[in-house]
Amino acid sequence: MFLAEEAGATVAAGWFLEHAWLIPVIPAVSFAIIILFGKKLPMKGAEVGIASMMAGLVLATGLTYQWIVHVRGAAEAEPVIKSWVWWQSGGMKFGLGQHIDGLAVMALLLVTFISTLVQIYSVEYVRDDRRYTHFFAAMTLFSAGMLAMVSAENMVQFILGWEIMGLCSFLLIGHWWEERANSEAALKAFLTVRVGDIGLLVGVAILFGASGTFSISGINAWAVSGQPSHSVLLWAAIALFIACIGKSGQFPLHTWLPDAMAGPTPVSSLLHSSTMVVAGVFLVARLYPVFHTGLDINVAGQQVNLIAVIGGITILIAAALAFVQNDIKKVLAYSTVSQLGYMMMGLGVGAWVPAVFHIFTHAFFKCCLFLCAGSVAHTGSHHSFDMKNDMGGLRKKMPITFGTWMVSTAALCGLPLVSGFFSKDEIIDGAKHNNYTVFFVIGLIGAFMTTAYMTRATYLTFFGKARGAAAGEHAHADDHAHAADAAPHRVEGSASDEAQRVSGQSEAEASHPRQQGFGWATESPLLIVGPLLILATLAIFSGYLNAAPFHIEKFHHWIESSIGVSLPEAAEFEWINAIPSITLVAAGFLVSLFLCRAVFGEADSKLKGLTERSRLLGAGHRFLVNKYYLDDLYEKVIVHGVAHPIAQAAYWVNQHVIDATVDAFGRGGKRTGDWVYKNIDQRVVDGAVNGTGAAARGTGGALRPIQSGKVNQYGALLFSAAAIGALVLVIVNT
Amino acid sequence: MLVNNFLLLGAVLFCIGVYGVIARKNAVMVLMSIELILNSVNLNLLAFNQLWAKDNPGHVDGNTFALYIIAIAAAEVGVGLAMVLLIFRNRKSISLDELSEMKG
Amino acid sequence: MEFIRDQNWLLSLGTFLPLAGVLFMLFIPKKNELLQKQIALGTALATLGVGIYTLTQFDYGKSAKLQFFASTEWIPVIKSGYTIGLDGISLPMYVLSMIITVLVMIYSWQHIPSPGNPKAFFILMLVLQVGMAGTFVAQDLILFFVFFEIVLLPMYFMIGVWGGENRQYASLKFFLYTMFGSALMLVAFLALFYKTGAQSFSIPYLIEHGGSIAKNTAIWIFAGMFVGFAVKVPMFPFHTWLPDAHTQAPTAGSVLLAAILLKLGTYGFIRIAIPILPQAALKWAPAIGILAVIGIIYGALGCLAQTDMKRLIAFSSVAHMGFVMLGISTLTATGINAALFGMVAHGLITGMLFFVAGSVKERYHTLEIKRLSGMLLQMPKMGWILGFCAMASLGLPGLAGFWGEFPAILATYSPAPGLSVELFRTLMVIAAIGTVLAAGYLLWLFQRTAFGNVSPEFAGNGNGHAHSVGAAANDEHHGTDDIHDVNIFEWLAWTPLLVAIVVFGIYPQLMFKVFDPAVTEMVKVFGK
Amino acid sequence: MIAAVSHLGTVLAAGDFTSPRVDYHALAPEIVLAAGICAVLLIDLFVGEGRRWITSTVAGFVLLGAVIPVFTLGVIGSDIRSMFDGRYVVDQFSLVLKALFLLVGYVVVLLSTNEIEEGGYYQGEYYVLLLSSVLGMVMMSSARDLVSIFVALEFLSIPAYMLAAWRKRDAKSNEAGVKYYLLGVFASAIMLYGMSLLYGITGTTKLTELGAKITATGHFRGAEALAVVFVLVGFAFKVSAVPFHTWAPDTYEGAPTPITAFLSVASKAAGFVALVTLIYVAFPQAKDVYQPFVWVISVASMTVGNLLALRQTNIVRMLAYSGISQAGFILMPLAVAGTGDSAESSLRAVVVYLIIYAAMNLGAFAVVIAVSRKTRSGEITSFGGLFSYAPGLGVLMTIFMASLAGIPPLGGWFAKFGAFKAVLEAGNGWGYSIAIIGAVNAVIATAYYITVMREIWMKPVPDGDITPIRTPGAVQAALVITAAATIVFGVLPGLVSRYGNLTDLTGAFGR
Repeated sequence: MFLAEEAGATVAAGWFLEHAWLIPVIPAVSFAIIILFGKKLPMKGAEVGIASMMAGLVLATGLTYQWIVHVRGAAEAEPVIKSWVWWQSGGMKFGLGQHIDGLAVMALLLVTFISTLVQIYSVEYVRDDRRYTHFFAAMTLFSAGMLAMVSAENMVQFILGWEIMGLCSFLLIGHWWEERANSEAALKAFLTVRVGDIGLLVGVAILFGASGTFSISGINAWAVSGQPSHSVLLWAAIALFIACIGKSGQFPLHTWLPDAMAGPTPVSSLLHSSTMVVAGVFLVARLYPVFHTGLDINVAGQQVNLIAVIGGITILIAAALAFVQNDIKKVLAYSTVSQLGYMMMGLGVGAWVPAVFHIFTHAFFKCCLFLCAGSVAHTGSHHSFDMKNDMGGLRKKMPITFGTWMVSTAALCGLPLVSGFFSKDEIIDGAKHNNYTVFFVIGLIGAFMTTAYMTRATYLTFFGKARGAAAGEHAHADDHAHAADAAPHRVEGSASDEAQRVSGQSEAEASHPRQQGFGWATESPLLIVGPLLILATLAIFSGYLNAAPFHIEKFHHWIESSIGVSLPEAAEFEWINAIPSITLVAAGFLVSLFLCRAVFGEADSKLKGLTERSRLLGAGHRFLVNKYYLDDLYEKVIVHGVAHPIAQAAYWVNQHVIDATVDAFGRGGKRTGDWVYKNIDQRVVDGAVNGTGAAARGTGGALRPIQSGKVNQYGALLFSAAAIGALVLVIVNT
Repeated sequence: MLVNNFLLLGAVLFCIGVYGVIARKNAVMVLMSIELILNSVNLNLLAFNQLWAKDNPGHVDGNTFALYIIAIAAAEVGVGLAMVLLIFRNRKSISLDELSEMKG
Repeated sequence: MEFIRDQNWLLSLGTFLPLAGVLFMLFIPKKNELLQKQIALGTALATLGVGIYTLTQFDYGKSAKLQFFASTEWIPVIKSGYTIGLDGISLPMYVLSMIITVLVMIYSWQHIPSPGNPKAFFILMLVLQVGMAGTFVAQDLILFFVFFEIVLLPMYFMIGVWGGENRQYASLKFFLYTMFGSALMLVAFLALFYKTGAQSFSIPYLIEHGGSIAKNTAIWIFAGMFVGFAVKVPMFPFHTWLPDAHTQAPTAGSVLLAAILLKLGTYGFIRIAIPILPQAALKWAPAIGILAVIGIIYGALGCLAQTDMKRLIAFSSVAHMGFVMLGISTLTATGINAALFGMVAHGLITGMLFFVAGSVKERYHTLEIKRLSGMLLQMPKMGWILGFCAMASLGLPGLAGFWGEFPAILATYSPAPGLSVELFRTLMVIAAIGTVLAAGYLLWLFQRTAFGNVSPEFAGNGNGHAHSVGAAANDEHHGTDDIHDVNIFEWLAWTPLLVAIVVFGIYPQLMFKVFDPAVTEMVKVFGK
Repeated sequence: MIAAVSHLGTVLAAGDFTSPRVDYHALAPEIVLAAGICAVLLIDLFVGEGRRWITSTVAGFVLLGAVIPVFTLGVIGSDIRSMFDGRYVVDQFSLVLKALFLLVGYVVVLLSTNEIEEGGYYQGEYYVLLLSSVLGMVMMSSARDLVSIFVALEFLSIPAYMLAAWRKRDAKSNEAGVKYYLLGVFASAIMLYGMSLLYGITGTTKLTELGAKITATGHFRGAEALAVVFVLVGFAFKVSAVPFHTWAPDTYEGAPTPITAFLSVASKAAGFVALVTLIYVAFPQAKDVYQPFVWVISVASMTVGNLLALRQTNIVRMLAYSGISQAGFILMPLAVAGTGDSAESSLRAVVVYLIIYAAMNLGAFAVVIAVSRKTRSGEITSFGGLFSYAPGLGVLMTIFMASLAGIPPLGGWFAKFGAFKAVLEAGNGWGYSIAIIGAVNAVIATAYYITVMREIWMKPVPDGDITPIRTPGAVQAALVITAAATIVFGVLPGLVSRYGNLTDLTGAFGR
């Protein structure tokens, strides 16, 4: 072993605790195996991936058990830290290792568990994909990266994992890269996140420069020790938070996440809902002392702070956007964004435990929802994700999918007694309890909107009359076939791509003989519904690890040692406080249901086409459909020739501030590049160089007349030079 | 002092010679002008020799030098005239202006 | 400064061995191409063998000291001696130059661009090898200068004879630029010589006595050397020769240029300019830092403007060398370590990218990014290699590129005492932005060329099955019959680089432990 | 009658005439040459038309034979042999240069053999004149008196005039000869006027005494400055320094190429020898005059020479201008020869530069001769694609051009390096300024040297004719010698710098 272990104080703990570092290592190794030999294996490498995930899961379970014991043992549970010197340069050491505490344990368990399920699910879902092996390789590598990150002992290792996840996200979003749209989405995702990474690099540099260590425990201890100047912490916190904004799709860098749905559904469910996107939240939680001190969270009288504000805004705008999506995956994507907003807000208002707990619960039900969507697309809507045109009335055809969907939706909406309720309401309560009234309100509104858009989605998907592919209109379905994965933009795929995908469908059809006149949709096979059932179960019960109403605070106990700062005691739970949220949830459900029945149902209603009739609502609707014009207000403005100053201002802001992230690289950067290259580089700098050469030759030409060829002139020159020289020197020297 | 007159004459001859070299287009004339310069030099040398021989008789450096110059000048002129003849044979003219094939 | 003198014949052998091969080849008729190649490759391998032996003999415990140190009289009149030695700073580059030469030869086995004539081509490569290796072992300013210049002519001919359409302009530009730089450099060396009492040109001696120079004089002398090295690096605004040279050069030339020649400049800074004139370096560091960061951003913008794959890679060199110079400008151990690591990493990665570009050009007869597409469908392996290199080049952790950039950024946060912290922290942030731009253009390149469907122009041939490679690629011929995946020679030439990128990425200590002691020793002057 | 006799007797008795002691060993080279000249003349008389090549062989052997005593003298030791009351001195400085002149002469003979033989010119006379010109140079390196310098100068010039015009029926050659002749004579006339003034001022023609007496009053009198400048002009002309260079391009182009080589190397070197001797022995006091003068002509030569060379299309003309700018570089150290302790290194720099310059420039001309045998053209473009059909010549030309451009590891770099080192050693404004100008010029110079390389390597063959070139043995020998010298001097400058190591000579002039 080339890594020399550092003489670090490591508490003697169980074997699993000591060897948690194995958990990332296993998938990393199996990634190599898949890449090298995957194609030759019977299951094309899938088995390796799944095996490694299961191994990880076993270890993680053991780890969890021992951690619980560990916590029960010690009053103040010490994290189990191991560190090996990886390399050193100029006296500073860069280590690899593990920092195992409640938070890490929770994340490890979560990631291994979800990855296992999703990979099993994928075996069926991406069967016969031309890059089957690549898919599993990337998935496994992703898990390796994520696990390395959550168990990171120091920030360098953290960055390592963080970036690897970014890479995998790029590869998996662009998995079907034959279509330009998909690779564009992948590029957008990577670059947007990368913009955030500036913050990560700078933040880590600041922390290291100021504290002199990369070790997470060290940094946390240092942050609360009171020796660092407040401004250093503030800058570090801001810088790091930029990274979190990018990674966790917070406003204003959220635009990449919906586009990321271009990837295969398992990817969306694993990376872009349950695990990778929470990395930002995780970072805040991980280095909470830095943020808490740096941003003065919970300082008496503080009404707002950066994290809470960003979180809050994200909740609302994302939720609103979810209303107007016709693509089921995008509904879920925006819902994810808004749930991430909840977590951020929770951390922002000092509700650390609920926020982290929300990570935990959210993972299960959101993953389940995505997998349901995938299941629907797989066998229900013929690879289309268009709720309006290709779904509807599927509840009878796909009972299990429907059931699990409903459970998870309930959890997401935070219906009492399911997991979402215990985590989300705690966040909202925390906001109220810590006197962040604004965010308390935002949280409530968010809850209302969540229920509403989920109801809409549910109605469109499972109720009403079967439409489009769901109804078996095959031709109609086919041109959605790839468009489903070509989200967000519907671009015609090329022949070869078509071919390779259809091969995937053909047997799906074969296995589902079509009945005359009605959809061919049926329930998905076991490999798909199995994971759904497991996740749904957890979507209900995972909440009871920390159910305030029943004074269960296990989770809290297991994990609180990771906070690193003393937070105000959480409020005692009273149903009274829960009433507003519950009522709002109910309200949201009813309102939305009513509207949906009216707008989408068979029964005729004057609400139909309201958006077309009422200009006000129409405007609002359009505004949402266009994602607040964040992406394309530009074109709209130009097309309609609106020269209104406000529009101009909005346009400017949108272009140069909000959406500048991608466009700056996409267009602005390119343009600047062109300009600099053409004008500065080629004209000025290069011109100067070539100019001198020309000048030299020019002077040469000017000098040629001297060489006239006439002897007398030569003589004259000779003598005059001599004479002048002599004269000058005579005068000078006498 | 007597010497100055010689020197003056020498200087004058020198200038005339230089003028001739620069102004004359005829090769032979140029040759002659150069001869003028050489003779001005000789004149100088002889004059100076007188000057220095005044306090130590037997000082003959200047005269010797002059003798050498005369001898070598003869050789030079010989070569020069030969060349002039050469040109004349090749192009029936000894005007220097026509000798400007090579320039630039 | 004491030296380790045992086995002092080793470096001379490693440096001049290629000349033996040249001698042989001179007497073998041009017709006998195979034999020519064999001798050339054999010589290069032998040289590499010597290099590896050096690696095994090198005392890593004492890597701060000059080892295999040899010093004999060379030009007594000017007090310049044949002084060579190797320490942790020069060892990696010394060996890298040998490796790259071998790989380039393997690659060129079948890729001799028109007008062919492998004899001359390989002889030039061997001569080049002498120059490169010599520069890294020379411990005497004059000797250094001589080797530094030896590199010039072979590269000039390599570009000018075997290069692209615009080769003559490019080669001339490269030549004159460098001449200009080295002329000033030489004047600076002489001034150094006299200002230290005209005793010796030996670098160790000058390092000891450099302090005796008056501050202002030192600053001027440093300026001279700065221009000389900056042209070679190249730093903004002396970079304009690079894109032309890189784009026009044959693949072998570009690889050597990127992998080794550019490093001569940065190496000069680390080996000569900074240790001898620390005070002047301190004065110049901010300027260097600013220029470096300008280079980072500027190079990236240049890349975004490119439509030609090779030219894009060339511009990316400007950006990456910017990171190297940024590291140097901090004058801290971390920064200079990062710079040294960055030098090697950039050598491996960009060299690799140029290899790929060369092979793509050879198959598609174009490097127009617009026209290329769907490489992954036609040549999956080649495509993924390109993607891999792009990832490495944009500084993905776990691959070599990252360890050049990240520590440089870290070091910039806290530069050597006496440097303006505010300035350098600003530079740090801008440099960090540079990493995003890097990701931008590299992934853009990858997405456009590798992803998507095969453009009809090149469509219509099964991918994979290998065809015979025509040595001379003619540009009119757009047939797709010779579009095939990576062939055996390419595998042989590339695998070592790819492996090295991963290995150094996973375990950078391999290299850091070599030069860290030497650098730490060096920057003691700056109290950091 | 008796009286007359007795009178004569008294004169003899009274006259204290003692015949000067002649050191025949020291004079051996000159004697060998003189004998050789006569020998060649006689052979030329007696051998038939068909066997005239013997003359060239003999001439070659004579030159090599003359080298022998030079070496013996050198080996015997560094004791300075001074004759005729210190007016003719044989010391290491002169020995080194004698050897140089003789060897250059030998190479020129090698180059001439075929040229002259095939040209159908008078071979015997040709070699006679060549030998006498060399003899003049050999004398020049020992001359320490205005008179002997003058005689040596004319001795080496007059044959050169005739050689320049050697191709009798060729108008260009005539023109070359006449221009060279008229301007040469004019220049030496001016020089003589200066000398006469020097003699008038100091009352002596012996350089050492001159050096002692000149500006003995501490400050200049106008005449002295004038005299010094005029004398320098004479040799500035010989070394073709701007603005006294005008003859060079035309003469070089017109003269037979071997002669061009001879002029551009040997007679230039001779001019420098005289300059160095005068500056170091006669004018050490007059540095306020000669330093600025040399500074100006040096800078002018480098710059003008370079800029004009950039424009040339004819290779010989290009080499002429390159020679001018090289002369500028050789003059560079002399511009600070008087200041501080840079005297020694300046002298060394000049001598080393002369030696290396001789090697590489002769080599370049050798290649030009060899190539023009096939292409029959002096245009630079006629070198197009040379590498493709005559790689040997191509590489050699590349070597010589690179060396002239001053690229390590070829001789040229060390020559230039020495010059820079000397001027920087002076450590004053004059030195630094000329160093910078020189550096810039060095870069400009590469531009036109590299155009030749570009033709050789990268351009197509102008007339598709790629029949390989047959280089005659003599020329091959010349190429080998020069190339070897160029490379060796570059890789191991220690060798040449040992011969340039003249520390003991600066003092030696005195005797």
